[in-house]
Amino acid sequence: MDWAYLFEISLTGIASGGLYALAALAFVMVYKATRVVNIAIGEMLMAGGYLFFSFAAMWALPLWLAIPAAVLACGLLGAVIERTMIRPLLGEPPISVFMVTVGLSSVLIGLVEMIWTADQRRLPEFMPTNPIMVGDAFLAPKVFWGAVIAAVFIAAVLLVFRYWRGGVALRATASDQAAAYSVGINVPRVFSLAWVASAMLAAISGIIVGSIGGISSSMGVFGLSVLVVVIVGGLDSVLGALVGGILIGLVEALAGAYLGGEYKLLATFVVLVVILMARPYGLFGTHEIERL
Amino acid sequence: METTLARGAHPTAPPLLQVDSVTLAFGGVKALSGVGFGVQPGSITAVIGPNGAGKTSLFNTISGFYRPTGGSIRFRGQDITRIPAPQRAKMGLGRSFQNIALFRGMTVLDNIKLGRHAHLKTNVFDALFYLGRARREEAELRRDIEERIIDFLEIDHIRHAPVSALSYGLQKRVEMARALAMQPEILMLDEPVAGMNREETEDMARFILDVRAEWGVTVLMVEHDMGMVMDLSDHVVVLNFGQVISQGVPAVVQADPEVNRAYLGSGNVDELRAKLRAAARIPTSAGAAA
Amino acid sequence: MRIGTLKESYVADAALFDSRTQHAWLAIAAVLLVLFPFIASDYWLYLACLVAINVASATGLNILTGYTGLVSLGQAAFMGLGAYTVAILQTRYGTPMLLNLLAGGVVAMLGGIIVGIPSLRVKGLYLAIATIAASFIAHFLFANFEITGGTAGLSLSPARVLGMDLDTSFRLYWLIVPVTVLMLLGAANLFRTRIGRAFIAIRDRDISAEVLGIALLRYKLLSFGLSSFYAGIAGGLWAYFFRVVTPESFPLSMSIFFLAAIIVGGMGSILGGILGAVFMTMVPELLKLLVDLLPGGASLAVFLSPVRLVIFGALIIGFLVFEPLGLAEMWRRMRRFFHLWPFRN
Amino acid sequence: MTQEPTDNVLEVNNIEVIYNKVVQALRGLSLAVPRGHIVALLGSNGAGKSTTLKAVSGLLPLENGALEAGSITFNGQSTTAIAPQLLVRRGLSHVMEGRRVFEDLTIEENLIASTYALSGRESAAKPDFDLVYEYFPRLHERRKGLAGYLSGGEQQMLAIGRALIAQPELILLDEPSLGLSPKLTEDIFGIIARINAERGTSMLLVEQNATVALAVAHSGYIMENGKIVIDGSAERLANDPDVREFYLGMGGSGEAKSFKDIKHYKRRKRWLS
Amino acid sequence: QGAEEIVVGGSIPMTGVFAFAGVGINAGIQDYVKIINDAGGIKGRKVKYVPEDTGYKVDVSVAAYKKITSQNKVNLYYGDSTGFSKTINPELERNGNILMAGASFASELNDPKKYPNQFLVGPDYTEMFSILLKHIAKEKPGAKVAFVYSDSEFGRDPIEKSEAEAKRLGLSVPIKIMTPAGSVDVSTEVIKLRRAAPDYTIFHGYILAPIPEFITQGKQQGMKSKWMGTFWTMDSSTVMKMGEAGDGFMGVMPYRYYYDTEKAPMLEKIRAMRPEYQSTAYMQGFLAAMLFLESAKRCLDGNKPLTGANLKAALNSLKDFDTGGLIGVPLTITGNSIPVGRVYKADMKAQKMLPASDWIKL
Ligand SMILES: Nc1ncnc2c1ncn2[C@@H]1O[C@H](COP(=O)(O)OP(=O)(O)OP(=O)(O)O)[C@@H](O)[C@H]1O
Ligand SMILES: Nc1ncnc2c1ncn2[C@@H]1O[C@H](COP(=O)(O)OP(=O)(O)OP(=O)(O)O)[C@@H](O)[C@H]1O
Ligand SMILES: [Mg+2]
Ligand SMILES: [Mg+2]
Repeated sequence: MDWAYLFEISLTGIASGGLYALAALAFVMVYKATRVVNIAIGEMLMAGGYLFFSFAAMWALPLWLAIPAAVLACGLLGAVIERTMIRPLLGEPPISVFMVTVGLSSVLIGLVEMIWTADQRRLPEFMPTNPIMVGDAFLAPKVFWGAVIAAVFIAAVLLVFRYWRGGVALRATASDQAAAYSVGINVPRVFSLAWVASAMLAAISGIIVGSIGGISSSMGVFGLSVLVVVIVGGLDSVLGALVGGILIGLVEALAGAYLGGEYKLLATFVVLVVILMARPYGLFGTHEIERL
Repeated sequence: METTLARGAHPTAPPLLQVDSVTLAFGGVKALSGVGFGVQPGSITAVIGPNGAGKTSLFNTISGFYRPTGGSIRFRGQDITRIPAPQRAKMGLGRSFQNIALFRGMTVLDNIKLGRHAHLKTNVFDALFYLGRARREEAELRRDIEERIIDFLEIDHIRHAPVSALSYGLQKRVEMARALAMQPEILMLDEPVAGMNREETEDMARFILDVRAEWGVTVLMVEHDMGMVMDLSDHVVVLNFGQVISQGVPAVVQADPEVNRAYLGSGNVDELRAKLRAAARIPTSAGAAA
Repeated sequence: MRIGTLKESYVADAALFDSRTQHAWLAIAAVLLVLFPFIASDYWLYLACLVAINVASATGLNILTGYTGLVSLGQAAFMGLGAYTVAILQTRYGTPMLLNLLAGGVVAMLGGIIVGIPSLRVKGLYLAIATIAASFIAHFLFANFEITGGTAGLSLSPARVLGMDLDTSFRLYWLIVPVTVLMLLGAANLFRTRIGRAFIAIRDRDISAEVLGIALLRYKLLSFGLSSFYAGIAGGLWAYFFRVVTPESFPLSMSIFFLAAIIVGGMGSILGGILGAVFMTMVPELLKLLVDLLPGGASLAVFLSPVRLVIFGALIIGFLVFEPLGLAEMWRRMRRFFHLWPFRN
Repeated sequence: MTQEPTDNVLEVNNIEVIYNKVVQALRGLSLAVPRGHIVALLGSNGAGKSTTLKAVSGLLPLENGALEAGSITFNGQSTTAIAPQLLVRRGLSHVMEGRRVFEDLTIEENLIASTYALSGRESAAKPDFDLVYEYFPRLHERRKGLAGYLSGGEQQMLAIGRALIAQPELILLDEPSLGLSPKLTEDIFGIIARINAERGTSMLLVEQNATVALAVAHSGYIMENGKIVIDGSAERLANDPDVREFYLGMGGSGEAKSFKDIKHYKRRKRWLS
Repeated sequence: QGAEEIVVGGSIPMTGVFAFAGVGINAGIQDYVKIINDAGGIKGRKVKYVPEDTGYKVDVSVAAYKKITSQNKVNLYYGDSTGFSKTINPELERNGNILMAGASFASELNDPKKYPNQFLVGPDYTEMFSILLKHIAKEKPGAKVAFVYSDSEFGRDPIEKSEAEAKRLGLSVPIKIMTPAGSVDVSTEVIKLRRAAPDYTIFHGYILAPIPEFITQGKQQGMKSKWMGTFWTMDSSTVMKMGEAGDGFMGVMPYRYYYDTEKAPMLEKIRAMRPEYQSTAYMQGFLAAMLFLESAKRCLDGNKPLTGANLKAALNSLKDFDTGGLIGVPLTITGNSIPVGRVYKADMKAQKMLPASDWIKL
């Protein structure tokens, strides 16, 4: 057994799991408040990546301006999506809303191809390029810094949910919209907030992911891994997003290293199924209360 | 089986349903502990008790939705404790639900037909081709339901309506119809008249009496309407904190001081009104002090 | 009560098509289906076959998702199982076509039943995403085995029936459309019986269904099995139609396509499955025709192509926002409007 | 606070409600709730009682219902243009039919969620959880537990408790006794009366148990088929022969009827003629 | 009869993952057809080009084929993917009147027996590898060559045969890394690659991502490998997007680049028609059209009807055919492919791809 190799691989896996976790967090925000499974999460990332690309590469804004601008613009996009597509479906079955997000992903891809064409593009380099060495193990700097940023945001969100009553409002809305109205919660606001926050997180995540792998109109497939992560962690759990992200990152890395690339997805899905059989609501998801 | 037959000679018939020291726990919460009672064939037996006493849990245990952590349930002398729920339905345990559990995507008629599910024999091939058995069976079922159940419960005008558009009272009646379609030997009704006014309650009471009289079905019900429970039942079982605290004929139970304390309250409007007036006079500061 | 639906017996009341108007419409549809191949161009015939295959598969998914409430994103994988089974039997053993199709259905059904096993514990969207696993596992199997031809896949010779090669859309039409019609009838029949009712009950409230006498696991697996049997047959038809199967022929996006079809069409309605599959298959083509009509033609096409993606997505969204019950509901409303038109009795 | 007995906190005039653009549930219904009073609204299943309350609190659109005609004023202001959550913040709380607690939240979190009703209130009152726990000690015991696992009665307490947090001027109560034991029904109604007496909170009370409803109410309305058919003081209603027969279950001579002797045919209600 | 149009149909991926190429291909075919028509067509017959967008989906692509063929008497057809080429092949054989080429360079299609009415507009993927390996063997005999490829039909296509070819040329293949489709983060793979310490790394089955990340991380980890790619990666604008990482990136290219100044009259024509840069996909489409119409011309010259077999025979009759410099050497097409190519190398300062070898013929 080559322990150094194992260590290096695991380290990388954990760090890249951080990227999953951040995108998963964006997903969880929306689910937690609105019970919407946003299958277009990958495309939201893409939108964030392209907005950043426009601001930084096409309009040549400085980075400290381009990043917040992209994040805000993406937040605005989230607000528009919520207002035009999600809110009209308040009270419809979750599967309908799920399908709306399928339509959304098609719209977003089309828009990206219209505005920026279908070419693959590279984002400007903005992260430190000095390799990160942990002992003898090498960690790609972008992945490392991406993971650090992800960790900061997840910690922030965890704190917010712990100490801010808005977290309760979010969950209350998800639990029963009519009842939420009846206790004075501004349900439409909660919806907007959740989508805006989610879109902003997606933008950050998209900028990081895009700066590693480039951006293209098919970048949305990243969303698939994110779905696996949130299912493993539990659809409505912030902590689950973190743990699930790291777990899936690790599994992918180990499967890729020891079994080969074709086993990466297979391994993650096997892990997914095994975890679901043992815990049907993911590692930390809320159990549905079933009483006759 | 032999013991049942042997005891058949006794003046009281052997119970149709026998619950023996049944215990049920959810994590730390003990919903039932050592519950035991019998239901005589042809009787109307009521289970009453404060909210959270475990009545619905008891029903769920009898119909097989929950596995008891201890004790046994015997039906027609046979131990059914380990038999899965669908099988029990087939054996003749029919029931309705406290929080209406109609299938909202089906019409009233289909909901009722569904009750018969366990007694039908159509398999997938019959169903796909809809020949022979499937066709005959469906026609037969349809006639039976129309003539025996829908007419009986006076719901012919709504048979094709989707259940979601019905008012609460009618939904309760459809629930009862579905339970009857299960061809039960024992009909378990969980709060059949909750949410009904006096007039509708009277209608339901009449149905329950008629079901027993005309079909010979044994009734086991949970109900909080004391007027109805006391008037209709032959036997009343009182649960509190998952334990039977009293049982017997209505008059006995009604006289039990513990039942009165835990469950019944005053029951008298004038008394209640006086109490309310008294309550209303409590000074406002009491709230602030606590 | 509407005129034209007055029933004389319970049997008539339970019939699939209950009014004379409906019978007339049905007869017209049947005649059209028979005449169609003789008047349509190769292009429209091709689309008709493709639509029919998609209708069959969408109907299968509708049984599972629309009627039983188990959302699945594995339909394409089951189609793949059917298609590969047919391809292997056809290329290796040269067994007769109908047998191959049936085998394709059965293999897919077994796959479906295996995938369905977690459904007793895993519910709702958790289950939906777990079924994505089926897609990937199937893809892995297809891509990495000798018998499936690896990434290059398998090429089939045309199906032979009575000494005739089914190698044109015209000939395949006479295989694909009747099979699809049969499967549709089967599905419609299913929901007149206790099995269909049990599925709907499970969708509406599975735990109470259990207490009412429905063995949950059995029926959930049955639904998975039936649905993937449909997918398997559709996949088999697909294999005979395209005559090449590769691991990339049945991507996840195809599963999403079917889900979209039944949702746009109307879940829990046979008609909805049909309308949805027709709609989803035809809209991209119709949008292209529309672009062709615009002045500028080919050069405009380059620019307008992504616009089509946007319109396609917007249509899905629009439908759900304005008509969440789907095309079938719109159809019903229209029918109520003209309910006897034009056949008065 | 100036309290004039003729001052109505809620007035509903001639409203019509249609569900799904087809089902008409209310046909020109009018009623008023005088400030500081408990007003009972009785009626058979499907009469439109819950619909009336939803129309007042603005929750109709969530169920595809629409207020097609008529007006509703709360404290003299028309409510039709006010978002439901803002109505709550102005002091109109609705305890919905079927309890509707947030099942995935603990009892305490249910109450916290309710504090949103206080935001934007000028009086900037602090949420008073102790008040709720004082009325309902049982809730205090289980405050860390998930609301979904409470028994029916406890959930009802929580629903009323949630409304109390909002420090409302008017509470709309939809069948608070549904599924509660006789004793608990009495207790809850005792508390309703106490809240009314101690805090001057007005209430519009929908209830099937006419006996207890008329015991606490100052006045009442009886509705059928989307319209009011009788109204008057609680005493007057309790003495109306039809009310006695159909709502209170008393025979012609005033004694309680037994359920065992119910006839298969029925006397027609006079208000239906 | 003489005035009847010659029809070139096309399933072109103008949307979807392959749109970047489809747009160029479309323009290339269009331009060459225009050149011919402006010159009066072929023996007086005008050429009509009928494209249809496919979104790079096989079923849509087949629908496009059916639509175009049922509305036109098609002689030549451009297909968008390997899947399509394989799916449509029986139909082509049945139809018998069409010669087809396409965007696929799949080795499987390079088989005149199985695909008699099709050809590849360049070397197949295995041949591309062979050209690269030949170059490597000459530059550094006995070198270690790593293959990095995507888990797709496209990616896996040449790997097995090329490994054998490398052995034959005295090279070693210490590691083959397959990456799952759509993977973003490749750090684990880079670690694996670094440990194998190859002299050369050939990427295949990608357009751009994740190549730049591979190279960047590889360089950061001190790898000394040279980096190479195959046709679809090698468009100038694609390589230039790699930024710093792309400097020195090499790969096989069967055509000249738009801006090549070597003697190429056709390139000058193209530059005159389109003053801005045109991609290698454009060249591919342009050349496909050129070969299509050359075959048609030869058939008509020989008074043969335009059938698939005749067209293909005409194509195979090309001896030392001059492409106007699009390909640097005269063409002779014996089978289904054109096994010629040249290694180019990226020069980031000049923002150009510069030749790094002679034209290599297999
Ligand atoms: N699935 C469950 N998980 C945890 N606790 C449960 C569950 N079901 C019931 N309980 C608990 O068991 C106890 C008994 O509940 P049950 O519903 O049987 O009461 P009940 O007598 O029917 O009351 P009610 O009259 O209000 O309907 C309650 O304390 C309840 O919280
Ligand atoms: N969401 C809805 N969609 C369609 N119709 C509805 C809806 N809600 C209520 N209705 C109809 O409106 C009428 C009035 O219903 P409502 O719920 O107001 O009655 P209710 O008086 O509260 O009855 P109950 O005592 O049974 O609660 C009924 O006929 C009912 O069928
Ligand atoms: Mg109960
Ligand atoms: Mg109501």
